[in-house]
Amino acid sequence: MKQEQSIIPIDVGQLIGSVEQCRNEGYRLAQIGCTKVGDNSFEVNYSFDKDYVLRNLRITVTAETEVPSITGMYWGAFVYENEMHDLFGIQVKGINIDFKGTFIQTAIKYPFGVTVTKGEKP
Amino acid sequence: MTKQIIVPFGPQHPVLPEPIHLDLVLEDERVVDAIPSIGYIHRGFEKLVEKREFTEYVYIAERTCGICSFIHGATYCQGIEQIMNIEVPERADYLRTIWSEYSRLHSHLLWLGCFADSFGFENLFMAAWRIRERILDVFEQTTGGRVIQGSCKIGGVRRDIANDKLTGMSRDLDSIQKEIEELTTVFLNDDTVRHRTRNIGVLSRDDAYHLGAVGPTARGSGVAIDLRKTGYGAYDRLNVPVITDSCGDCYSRCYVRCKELFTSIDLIQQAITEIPDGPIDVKVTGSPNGEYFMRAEQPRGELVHYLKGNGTKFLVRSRIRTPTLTNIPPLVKMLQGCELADVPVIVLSIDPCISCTER
Amino acid sequence: MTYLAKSPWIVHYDGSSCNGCDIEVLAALTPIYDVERFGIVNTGNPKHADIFLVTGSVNEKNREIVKNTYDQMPEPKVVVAIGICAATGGIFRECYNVMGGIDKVIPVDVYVPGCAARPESIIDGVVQALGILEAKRKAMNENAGAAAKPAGDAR
Amino acid sequence: MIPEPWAPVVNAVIYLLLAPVVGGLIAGIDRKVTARMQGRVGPPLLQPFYDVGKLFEKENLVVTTTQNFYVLSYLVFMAVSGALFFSGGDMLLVIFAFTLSHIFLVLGAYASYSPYSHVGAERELIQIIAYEPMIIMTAVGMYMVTTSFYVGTIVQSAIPIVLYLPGVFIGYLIVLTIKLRKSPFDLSTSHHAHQELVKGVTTDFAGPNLAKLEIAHWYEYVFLLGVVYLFFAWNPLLAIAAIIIAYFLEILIDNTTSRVKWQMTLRSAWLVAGTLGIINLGVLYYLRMVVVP
Amino acid sequence: MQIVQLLIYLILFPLIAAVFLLFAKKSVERSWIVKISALAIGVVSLYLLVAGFDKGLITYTISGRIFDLAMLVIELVIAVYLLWLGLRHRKYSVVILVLIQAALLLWFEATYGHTIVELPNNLFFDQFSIIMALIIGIIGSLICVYALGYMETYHEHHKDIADRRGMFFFWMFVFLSAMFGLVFSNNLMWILFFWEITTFCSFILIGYSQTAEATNNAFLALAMNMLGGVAFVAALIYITTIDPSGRLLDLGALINSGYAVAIVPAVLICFAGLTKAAQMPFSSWLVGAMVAPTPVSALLHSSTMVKAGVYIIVRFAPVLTGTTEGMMIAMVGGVTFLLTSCMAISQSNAKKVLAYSTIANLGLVVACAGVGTYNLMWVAILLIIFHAIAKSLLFLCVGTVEHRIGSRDIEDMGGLIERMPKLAIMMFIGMAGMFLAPFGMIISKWAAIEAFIQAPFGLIFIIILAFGGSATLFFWSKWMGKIISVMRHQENLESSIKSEKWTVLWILTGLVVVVALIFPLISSALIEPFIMQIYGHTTRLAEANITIMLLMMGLLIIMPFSMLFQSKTPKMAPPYMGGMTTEGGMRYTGSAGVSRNLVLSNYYLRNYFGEERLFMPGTLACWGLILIAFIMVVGVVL
Amino acid sequence: MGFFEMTKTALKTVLSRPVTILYPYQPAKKTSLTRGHVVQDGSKCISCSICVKKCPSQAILLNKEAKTWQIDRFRCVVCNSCVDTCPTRCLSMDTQYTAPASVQGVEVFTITYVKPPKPEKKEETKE
Repeated sequence: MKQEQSIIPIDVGQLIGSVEQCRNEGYRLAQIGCTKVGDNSFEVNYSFDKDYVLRNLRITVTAETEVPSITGMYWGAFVYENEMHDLFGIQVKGINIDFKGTFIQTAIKYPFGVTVTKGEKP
Repeated sequence: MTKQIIVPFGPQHPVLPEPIHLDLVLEDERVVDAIPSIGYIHRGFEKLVEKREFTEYVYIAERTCGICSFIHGATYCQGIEQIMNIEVPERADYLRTIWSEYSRLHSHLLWLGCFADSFGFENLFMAAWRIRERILDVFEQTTGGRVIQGSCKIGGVRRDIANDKLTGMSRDLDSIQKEIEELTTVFLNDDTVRHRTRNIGVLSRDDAYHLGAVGPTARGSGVAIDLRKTGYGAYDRLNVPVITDSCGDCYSRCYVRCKELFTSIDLIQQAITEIPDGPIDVKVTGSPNGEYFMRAEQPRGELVHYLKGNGTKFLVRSRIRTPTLTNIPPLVKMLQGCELADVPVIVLSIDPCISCTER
Repeated sequence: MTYLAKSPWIVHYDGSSCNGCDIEVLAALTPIYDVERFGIVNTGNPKHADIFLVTGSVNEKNREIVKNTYDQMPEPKVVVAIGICAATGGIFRECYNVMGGIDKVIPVDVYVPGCAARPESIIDGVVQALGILEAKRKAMNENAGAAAKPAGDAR
Repeated sequence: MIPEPWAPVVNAVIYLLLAPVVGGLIAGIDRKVTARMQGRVGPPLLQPFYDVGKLFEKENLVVTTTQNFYVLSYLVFMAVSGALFFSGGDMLLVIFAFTLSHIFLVLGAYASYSPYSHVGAERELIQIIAYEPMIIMTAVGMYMVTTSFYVGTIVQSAIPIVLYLPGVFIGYLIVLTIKLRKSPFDLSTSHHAHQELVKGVTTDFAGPNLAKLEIAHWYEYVFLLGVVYLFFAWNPLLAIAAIIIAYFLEILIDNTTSRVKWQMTLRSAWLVAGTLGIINLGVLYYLRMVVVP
Repeated sequence: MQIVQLLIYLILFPLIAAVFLLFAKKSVERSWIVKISALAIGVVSLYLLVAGFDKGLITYTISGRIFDLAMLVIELVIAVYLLWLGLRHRKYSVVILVLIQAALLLWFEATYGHTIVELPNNLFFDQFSIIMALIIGIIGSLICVYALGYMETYHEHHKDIADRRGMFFFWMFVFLSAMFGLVFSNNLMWILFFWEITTFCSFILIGYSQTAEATNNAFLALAMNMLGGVAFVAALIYITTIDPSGRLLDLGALINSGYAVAIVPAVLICFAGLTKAAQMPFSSWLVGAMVAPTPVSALLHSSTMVKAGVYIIVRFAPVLTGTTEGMMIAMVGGVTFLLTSCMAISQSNAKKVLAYSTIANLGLVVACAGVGTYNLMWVAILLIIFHAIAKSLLFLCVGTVEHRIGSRDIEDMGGLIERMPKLAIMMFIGMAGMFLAPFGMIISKWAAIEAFIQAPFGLIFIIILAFGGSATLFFWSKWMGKIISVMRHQENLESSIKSEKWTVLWILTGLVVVVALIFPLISSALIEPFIMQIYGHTTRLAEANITIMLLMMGLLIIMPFSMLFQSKTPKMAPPYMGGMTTEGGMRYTGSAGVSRNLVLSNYYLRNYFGEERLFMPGTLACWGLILIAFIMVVGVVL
Repeated sequence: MGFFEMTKTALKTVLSRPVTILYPYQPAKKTSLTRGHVVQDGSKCISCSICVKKCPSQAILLNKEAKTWQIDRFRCVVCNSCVDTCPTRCLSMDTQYTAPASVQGVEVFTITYVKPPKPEKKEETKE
């Protein structure tokens, strides 16, 4: 059985508005996750759930793009946003609890910012 | 005029089975500030998808966590199956469900033990773990592993359970149920336990929903989220009641888990009755191309495996969002204003699984 | 046999493990296995412990913790690395944040293999560690004697 | 209790020599029974002695050398208070010496300036203030029944003390739970480590220092159970049985309750024990002073 | 030399020294005057002990008409001055009280001035007086010497406060003189006069810094003490109303005159004593008085002046014995002891803790005296002695510490054992003296329990003592723990302390230990004869217990030497911090990468033992008790 | 809603026999499926190296020249993957777990398999 889910690509600029809309419609934040999709380019999925229907807002950013924080609408988003910063090197602006890179400390800075294929040492 | 005590709580701390650090700022024993710090277990194995074929990655996915190992493996497999449009044999679905529910039993019993330990009830801890051993025995008898089962694979399961064994398990569950009843009575009725759990770490329904609480943490606050209702595996063919409680304190979360033990036993019994005969796996060919957010109900709550493949044997991304990660913001809220003695109780009330959280 | 071998107290730290070995260590304390039969007590406090059980591998952030915990244990002490992650990094060996086994940070005396290591295996490992503990105590006493003597002579 | 001048001294010496043995055995039985209550086999009976022996074999690891002094003082004064008790001395004096020794323990914990010891020390102090009134009331109750504060006189009294002091006795049992560091009142340190405070007051003691603490606890056990004896002193056999039952009860309570918080500890000790004690003493006082003057 | 000469000398000599000090402008001159006078006073006090301990009660006749007049004039001058000050600072409660008192005095003088015959025994002297004289003469003069150095540093630290040291020492010595006068006077008129002088000294010295807070608290103290003063005057008027010849103004005669006559003045004067001893409804003035320079707190507000309050109650104890009024007064003391001990838990200001502890201990003395059996009387006197020594030591230590670390907050005294080892040990001994066996206060507590149990309704007090005593234990131990905790890398701050301060501190520390060691001697030489003379029988200490106490003290003294015999040097390790790395022992990097300093504070349990929680119930209860006492007195009058 | 809810259980437990398995004196708990350690039958190994490829934690090394098959017990996750995929069933899972050791080492098996006349060596593909 397939679970219902949709992916809506949006611009970074629309992010806050769209998230606000989700919040007003009574969605809860399920997760925020990033995927590296090309050199210096990342997809960020903001997943919202309501009645087991998953709505994903997708923005595509580069490491230089400053992504606005959605912690204003979803207080708990700081865990994901800190993770985004620590693992992918995506700059998030205005996190309510900013760990400044110490949320998940790694031996290599922004480990997911590089792609390693089999056989290579990270 | 505030007189503060700073207690570095963890990461090495006997009450915490897993390392998490809290900077506790106390006034007398009241916690005025509790800032968590994680990352002590971060391994970064999500990145191993770039080095391991997606079929082998099952072994890694199920080592996300040693407590709900099976569910991680199954969720990963189901995600890949969704991308690749593989129909899994019905018996495999049922077996996955049975093992998942055993995992839930195992996890909840383990949690009950640790929870009892967090408020200093050693005997209760021992009692819970004594019952848990019986669940582990079932695991070992059916999969060969006590905590890491390794019985799930893409396209089905690796081992079947003989039908007479299933009947034996069903009988066994009856006696386990009796023991669990005795155990949960203590958790739910004992005055000293209630003293330590009632009105401790209260999370309102609204907070629970908007801070992203999932699983028993959310259900204890009256938010009825249970991903089993989406009907993955064999859950669409079984009757899954959602247990909720409205108080939102540690007691409620404990209550939800206690009652879920019985739900799980009931689900296993249903599954054992209904399980059809047939093959347990299908052959998998090709590589996944596409993406899917596979969500499942782990003992701790909603688990999300986001998988993205590009048609090669190596996935582009596996992103595991575990329930504990999203339960951390509610935890931070709950810890404010509690007592030092409540800290372990509250921390454990969300059933933190740090090794999942940090991956 | 000295008292040391009859009363090994343990402290447990969970490194970057999947939690599997970790709960098996706890399971070893519970009624079915009951390591208290050997006088083993899970003190949870390095200052009281003789045996340091580590599960899981070492990563960037817990390296210091493992080392500090080890340093705070009074001599004689032994380290038991439980599970293959603690021995070599195991299946997560190639992860970017895994430095490898516990022996990268502190000397390990006994490795307990398994994924996850079974409680029986952990008991075996601890029993094996007792012998090493005893040897270490002898060495410590001899060293202390040797160190004290020249100082005494010098005066 | 032979009325020869050396009897008290002999008793004291016997206590000093035997109490650690008896106390250690009690601790061993305690651990064994606890294990059995949890469905386990449990450690050997002599395990506490092995533990202490082991601790003496270990290196002395300290945060500050002053810890050694406090621990030694704790041990010495604990032994002194017990010896005073068993030599038939003044109960109040015994209690004061007993308190003094605990203050040394608390100071030892403070000395290390470690967060866990510190909080442990604060909690230990809360415990002391929780049980202190009840212990004094116990002594006063004994006086009201036997008109003597001297243990030597009390023990020779043919009066069934416990019948006059049932409330005080129950109060004392509650306090005993605190003193034996048993759940629900094992706030400052507990026998099993899984506590928010690690090991509380004893966190930063290691090796021989910890061993001394342990021996001091043994002295303490014997002394505290000795007080239970006094309640039943008119019949030694009954007294021994009472001690065994009381101790078993403590173990059972330990195994059937969770740890409560300090507020609850203070409240239950001051309100429950206090009320029981006060009512009991009040009634006794009324009978003694007013009805039968 | 005749003893009476000694008494007069002790009363007058400080006065002369005071006058000299008023005119000594150079600090060197002042220093010498203070030191020499202190020595002279101390030596004479000691001589008084040697000369008079075996004499028993002796009374002396001083032809005193001229004195009476002088006293009245001085009192009126003070009243006018206070009136002016009260109006200036808009403290109308003070104005009203001054007016009432002055009016009563003038009316009294006008009505009875001619009827009162000259009392034969204006001065008297017994063992209790010796004890009080020793406290005043030795501890008081030591504090004055200490004040020399203290005030110098005080003005270095507080540049904004006008340097009025000449005046300061003037009043300190006037106060000493008044205290001697108070304890040697047998004439209630005289006692009242000296009583008012001490109130006035206290008022002036509390307000020394002339800040708004100091002034307010000075007036608070003044108002409350004047309330007592009014009651005192009322007592005098009542006495003379009964016997216009004023023969009962003789303290001894009054006490021996029996319940019916003595109880009314006794209650009134005890009420005055309660205000002076800062018992519960009036406890706030003593807490407020802590703004005064520390030697003032040590001298006036712990070891001597407030003792005058309990002194007078102890004097009246034989009258109170077995009466409901006495019980009520005792209960005020008991409630005060319990509640202020609890309140001390919630305080972190060292001087406030000391203040509350002082109030509590005075409460205990009041309770003992109020019940007033012979062995409780014994306890009360013992308490006065031990408390005076240990508390003055603690005050002086706190003062010294405050000047070195710039704070009088207990939390800032962490690790004092390293920063000021000698001082920390002194404080340690001082505190041990306050609550640990086998030091003084615990001996008294012990004796109190044994005494209360034989007294009517003593059980109430035993219970109060059990609970209050454990609260006492809590706040002292946590403070003690604070100073002895070893924080690493601290510099030594002791070098700048002046030698005269050291001398004073060492003497006091020695006294704490020595007095605890020789208290059986003190008891048999001074206290027991005194009790004997009043009650006809006296407390006897059990010899075995004394031996054990002495053994314990010996053990306590030799225990620290165990530190010298450590066979191997132990290995040092940082404290357990959950595995976190500590930098330099005190810092660690916590969550969010923030470097945190390890801060450990004591518990204050404000929600349970806070002033705001306990003060009102206590005040109400004590007012209630006092009211009952007054109602009963009114019943007697009618 | 009661005090001492645990009392019954505790008293029952104290009177019944402990559930403890006295492990070193009694045999360990085991089932026929228990995954203990992998053993290799050298006589059946065709050196196909599928096990090497399929091992998720690269614990197996095959040296075709030296004719050795070695396994690092301190890397092996005992997942049964090699056993499942071995075409000749030369690998099997023993129920006895690997004993603890003070030094890590690899366990070396010699391959004694003699190629049958028809040499067949094909590179295994993932499909």
